[in-house]
Amino acid sequence: MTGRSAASKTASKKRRGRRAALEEPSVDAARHLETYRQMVRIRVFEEHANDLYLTAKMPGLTHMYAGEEAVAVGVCDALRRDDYITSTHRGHGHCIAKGARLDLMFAELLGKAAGYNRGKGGSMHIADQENGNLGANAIVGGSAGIATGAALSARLRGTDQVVACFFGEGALGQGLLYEVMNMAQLWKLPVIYVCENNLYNEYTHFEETTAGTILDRPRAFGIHTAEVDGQDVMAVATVTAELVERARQGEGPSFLLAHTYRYYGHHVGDIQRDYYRSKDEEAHWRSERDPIALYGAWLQERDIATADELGTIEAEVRDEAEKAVAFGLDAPYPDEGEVTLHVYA
Amino acid sequence: MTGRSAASKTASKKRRGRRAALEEPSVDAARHLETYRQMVRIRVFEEHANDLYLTAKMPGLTHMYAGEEAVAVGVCDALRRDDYITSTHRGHGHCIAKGARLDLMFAELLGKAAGYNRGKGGSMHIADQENGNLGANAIVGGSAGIATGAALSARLRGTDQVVACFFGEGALGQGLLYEVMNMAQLWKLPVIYVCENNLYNEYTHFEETTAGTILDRPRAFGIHTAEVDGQDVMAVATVTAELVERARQGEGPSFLLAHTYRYYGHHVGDIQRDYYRSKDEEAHWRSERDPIALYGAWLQERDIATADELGTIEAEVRDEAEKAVAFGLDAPYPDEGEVTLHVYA
Amino acid sequence: MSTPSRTVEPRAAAGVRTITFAQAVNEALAEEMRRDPAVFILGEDVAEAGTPFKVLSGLVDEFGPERVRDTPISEAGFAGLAVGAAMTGMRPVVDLMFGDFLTLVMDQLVNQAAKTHYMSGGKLKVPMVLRTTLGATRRSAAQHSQSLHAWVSHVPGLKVALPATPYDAKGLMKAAIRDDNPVVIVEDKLSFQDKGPVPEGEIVIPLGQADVKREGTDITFIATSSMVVVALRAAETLAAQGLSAEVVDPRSMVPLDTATLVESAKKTGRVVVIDEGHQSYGVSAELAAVVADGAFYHLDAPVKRLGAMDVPVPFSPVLEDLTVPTPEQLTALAREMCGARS
Amino acid sequence: MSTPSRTVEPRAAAGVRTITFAQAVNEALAEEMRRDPAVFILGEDVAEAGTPFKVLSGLVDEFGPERVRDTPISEAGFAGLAVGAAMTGMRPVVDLMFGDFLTLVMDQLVNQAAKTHYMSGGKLKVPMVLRTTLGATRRSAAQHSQSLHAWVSHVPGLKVALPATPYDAKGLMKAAIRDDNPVVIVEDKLSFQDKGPVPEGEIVIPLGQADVKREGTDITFIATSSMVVVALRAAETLAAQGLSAEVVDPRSMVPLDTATLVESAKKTGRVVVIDEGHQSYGVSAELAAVVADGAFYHLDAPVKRLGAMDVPVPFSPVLEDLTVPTPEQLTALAREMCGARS
Ligand SMILES: Cc1ncc(C[n+]2csc(CCOP(=O)(O)OP(=O)(O)O)c2C)c(N)n1
Ligand SMILES: Cc1ncc(C[n+]2csc(CCOP(=O)(O)OP(=O)(O)O)c2C)c(N)n1
Ligand SMILES: [Mg+2]
Ligand SMILES: [Mg+2]
Repeated sequence: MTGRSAASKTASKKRRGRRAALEEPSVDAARHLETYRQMVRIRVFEEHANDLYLTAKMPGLTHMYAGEEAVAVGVCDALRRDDYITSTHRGHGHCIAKGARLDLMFAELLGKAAGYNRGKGGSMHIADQENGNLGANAIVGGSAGIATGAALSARLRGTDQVVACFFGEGALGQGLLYEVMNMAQLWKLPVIYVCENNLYNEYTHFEETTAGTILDRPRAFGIHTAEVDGQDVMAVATVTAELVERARQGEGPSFLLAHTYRYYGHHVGDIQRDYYRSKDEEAHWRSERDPIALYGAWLQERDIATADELGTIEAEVRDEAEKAVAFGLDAPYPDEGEVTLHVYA
Repeated sequence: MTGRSAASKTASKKRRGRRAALEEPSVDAARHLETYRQMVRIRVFEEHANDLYLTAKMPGLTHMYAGEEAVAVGVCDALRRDDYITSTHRGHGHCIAKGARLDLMFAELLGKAAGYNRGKGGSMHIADQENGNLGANAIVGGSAGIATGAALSARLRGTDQVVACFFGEGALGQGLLYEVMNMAQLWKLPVIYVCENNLYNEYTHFEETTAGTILDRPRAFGIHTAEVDGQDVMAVATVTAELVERARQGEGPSFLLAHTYRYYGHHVGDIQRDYYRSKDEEAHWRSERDPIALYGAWLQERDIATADELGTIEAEVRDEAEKAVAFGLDAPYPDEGEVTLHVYA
Repeated sequence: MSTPSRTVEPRAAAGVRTITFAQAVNEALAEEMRRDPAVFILGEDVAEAGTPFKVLSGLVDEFGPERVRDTPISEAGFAGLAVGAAMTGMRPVVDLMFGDFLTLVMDQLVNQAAKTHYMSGGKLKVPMVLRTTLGATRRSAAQHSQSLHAWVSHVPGLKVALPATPYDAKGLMKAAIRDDNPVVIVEDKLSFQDKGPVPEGEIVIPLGQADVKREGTDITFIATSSMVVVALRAAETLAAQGLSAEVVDPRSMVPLDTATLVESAKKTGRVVVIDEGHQSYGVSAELAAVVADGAFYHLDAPVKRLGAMDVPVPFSPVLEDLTVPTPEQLTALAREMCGARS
Repeated sequence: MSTPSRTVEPRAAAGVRTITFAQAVNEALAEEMRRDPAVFILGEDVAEAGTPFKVLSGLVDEFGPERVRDTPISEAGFAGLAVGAAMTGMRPVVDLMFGDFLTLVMDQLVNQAAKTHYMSGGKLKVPMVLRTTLGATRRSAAQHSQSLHAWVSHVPGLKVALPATPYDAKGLMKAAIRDDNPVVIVEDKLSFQDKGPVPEGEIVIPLGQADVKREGTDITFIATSSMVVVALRAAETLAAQGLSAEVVDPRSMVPLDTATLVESAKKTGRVVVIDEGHQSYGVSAELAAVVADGAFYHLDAPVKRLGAMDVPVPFSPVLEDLTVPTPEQLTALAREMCGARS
């Protein structure tokens, strides 16, 4: 049903073709390393988030993006800062990829006033307006309307902004998605629906919840589609760049299906999970399909970076993340008076 | 976008093939005349309903099915009495086709206690449980879940009942439809989604509200589809019989797209309508595509009935309808005490 | 039993025209769309058709189909689009044909629009208006007759206005469009052809200001939307019988002008709350509770409520008319509360 | 400020086990599914996963995946399926993971399930149960913490039950499944691990019977769901201070046992209604209005309400805990109402 390997091959071919054509290798190299760093930042962020939960320092629970880094980073690589994204309950990766600071994110996850949402949103509602992140959403599929409306707004305001709407394959169960895809195509709105198929809706394999073929759904509305190996960040970036270009040119919406995998449980507390997915499957993805390892190897193969350079990036990120956690832990909670603030603008 | 004429040709060919194979011409003739009568009953019913409205005898407003008779009658021709249908705001045709009595229907439209729903439902909620009509619905697309649930119920109860879910093409805008089509296909439920494309969502042409190609929508869920000339009652009956057979055999849901037209306005009060559809278009459908005239001619061509016989049927129906109207007008209103009855079972 | 005619007594004055409720709404929208290019309308058949109620007729001619935008029959979808558009610089006005369809947009309205400002710690805002209807006795049966404003009134982050006159319809709509929050405006679908005095020029009625529609001393009627005219009629009847009823229209459920309601209750000592939502768990409960608490030591009788009956709205006219409070019922109740015998 | 522990005082007796709220619900479902083959469950991750709250664990092993049916993430869709299944001979129990998702099923629940029996003139019925949750202080933020039972309580044709103890959870669930109407059962998601006494064997608690959870003479606490334990704790504290509080749990909002509430109010003369829904336009308004009316001539103080604050539920623990009524707040309010000075 997934056609993953075929898609992956096509995407890889395209990617090589396009990247080879880039003109300034030094600029290109810096950008590659930045892309690498962004993926590592997400990975390390999630390690800390998991740790904070397991040591009972973080309130509530949270959904880890580790394993899916190439999707968020690849997509956001193709966006401008003033483009918008909407995100999901599994939203840390999108937030970081779109340009957020780790310290303000940890502060948010810890419910502190310094957080992106002053501690009022938490993991499932983190938003970063300055970088165009309209927010994570705890309603599955809940941001499909918002993303499409932001695209309508871009058109009405006469800008060439584009919107990327992230959602998991579970959101294909929500009728809202079909309602808004129809309008997006009717009105040729600049929105890219990014379906992150990590194989599971919570504790159920998506094949048990998804009839037919995923890409036939957007196609039924006449929406342009693409499929990509979500573990290959360059492939994601390349195909997204094409979709963004179409959208900016007024050619309308598109739907990108990215095949990916989450390393952790559905949420941090989902630890006994063999009843719905095997340890072998997890091990396979981690060892053979890790987006950071794959990209790191690719960068080394082409002499864009050495192992040492990549190690330095990771060390820098670990340092950044540790400071960010410390910042979050030390930051004060909001004043009690904040509870009644911001109900109304 | 519609591909109507192609579909019509294919359906006609199939129909001739199948009908020719029927063994007992006398039984067959009787059935044909019954089918004809049902269409005439709908047409005449609607004439009276319109009249009752225009003479201010009928409360509220109502949506006329005239012009679309072949869809309801063709579909219900292929159903058993214990099969279910769900219907729409434009539901008189479905109700009659599934076996309802005109007198109890008029009583309902007039808000009388003798009506199918004791006057509590009216035109938009008319239901006839004994004949398997689970009810008209004033929420566009609102019965898609009910129909699919009735199909699930049939399977859980171990019967071979089938459900036909009628809706207008406007209901393609409702996300619910996609949610339930997905489940119907996943669970191979015996439900037939009957999309009556009469070209208009209220006062807007469906092409302004419908991106892509209609049949690609069910197909995206892997649902079997068929397309038919909704003015050709035999074509509708024949193709529906195939879909019903599939459903009874456990082969799952299907989607039938029927191309049709409503003769009156969106509702009885929609009289000035040239701003959204031309008088020429209306005239064309009435004169060239009338399902009753087409079927009448077909019956005469093949010597199944004479013009006189058809005239007699119409006269009988007119008589039945007049008595039914009189019954409805004479019938008493419900007692005031009924207002608090049936809130709870 | 017959439906009361719906024309509110005009309070005519110089420079004041008499226009319909529908015209007042139409004017408010047109003026705001002229003033602010961010304002646009979306919904089903809002453009050429001007909605089935014809309230928006003509707007598409002036503002074009991009700003008066016909949508597919996708209430959740276009409500969601409005939220996203509002978050990014626009001021959408969503037209939701029947209040009964609130059922379809609750997630976008409640989980998205209402909470975004708060959840984002004040960073994002959602300046949108959702216009919809309430009211029975139109013979539209159970799925096209509900008055569901209690639901949205219960949701922090939403504001909720219920105009009862053309004047209020215009002034509240203009305030709602300028408000930086999601505002739900619920209009009585039977009032669109009612006429009332509306001055030329700018009218903006701040949300949260009750209006004393008639002064009185013996009893207070707190009436919303379609029930304001019922209360005024009852007050007239009572006046002829020597009883002086005050009619207070809160005009918005959120914010609620508690002070004006309690003040009137303290003055008269007797209160009936009249609202067309189902009585149980309706807004009449909140209004009654607020007044019974705030004016406790001044009340001569328990606060009474008249809401719609707790039954789905029946189609049959003889039944439907029983479900909505009437001036006759209110008059009788008021007389009983004031100790007058009939 | 900390969340009160949620274990209701056990009233132990012979043949009575102490089980969790989750076990009580699970038992009720298992017993009814054994008794009646028409009963089946559908919802997200109800089968192997037994729901994220693990309340349904094990049921799929006994009844199989046809009767404990995992669905796609399509709340409106599967609620709709339940309506159709219920109309045609089945008795579905819909599992709606979070009460916040009521937003997604309102049309199927309100326009379809609730009205079908009435609209059909009594011909069709919809015997279905919708189980969902309420309650904040779980650090789940604004879209997973709401207590929206006021909405469904406002809808004629629906019954609404709010069990507060394992005993009530079992008995109300069994009654709901046997009821021929659509019944919404809202469970406090923080109570699933709370323990309480539940006798072996059949328990069916008729909907519409309030339960006096503690007798008292000075003041009445009318408390729902999660707030019952808050009221009981406050009553204990007050008892130590010489004030006797009665705790009445209506157990179902619809039908409402008005008589028991009013009787208690008449006896004590002072009433506080405590509920975890937002206070404004919440069920606390209806309960307060009913009591203020019914016991008017017996009240020594205005009926007071303690609901959740009228704010979206904030994530930060320090803020979230402020939004829900606590035993301390209730104790202070009760002392003030009884004229005791602290
Ligand atoms: C409307 C809605 N239904 C159910 C849930 C509970 N829930 C949270 S995440 C989730 C699974 C989502 O799966 P998917 O969309 O594939 O995203 P993933 O978690 O795999 O990233 C569910 C069912 C929810 N948050 N919102
Ligand atoms: C959910 C919902 N939205 C809007 C309406 C108002 N409405 C009634 S009929 C109709 C048009 C339906 O078009 P279609 O489905 O094609 O059916 P037709 O009237 O053509 O038979 C609309 C918009 C409604 N009843 N329900
Ligand atoms: Mg997934
Ligand atoms: Mg149509």
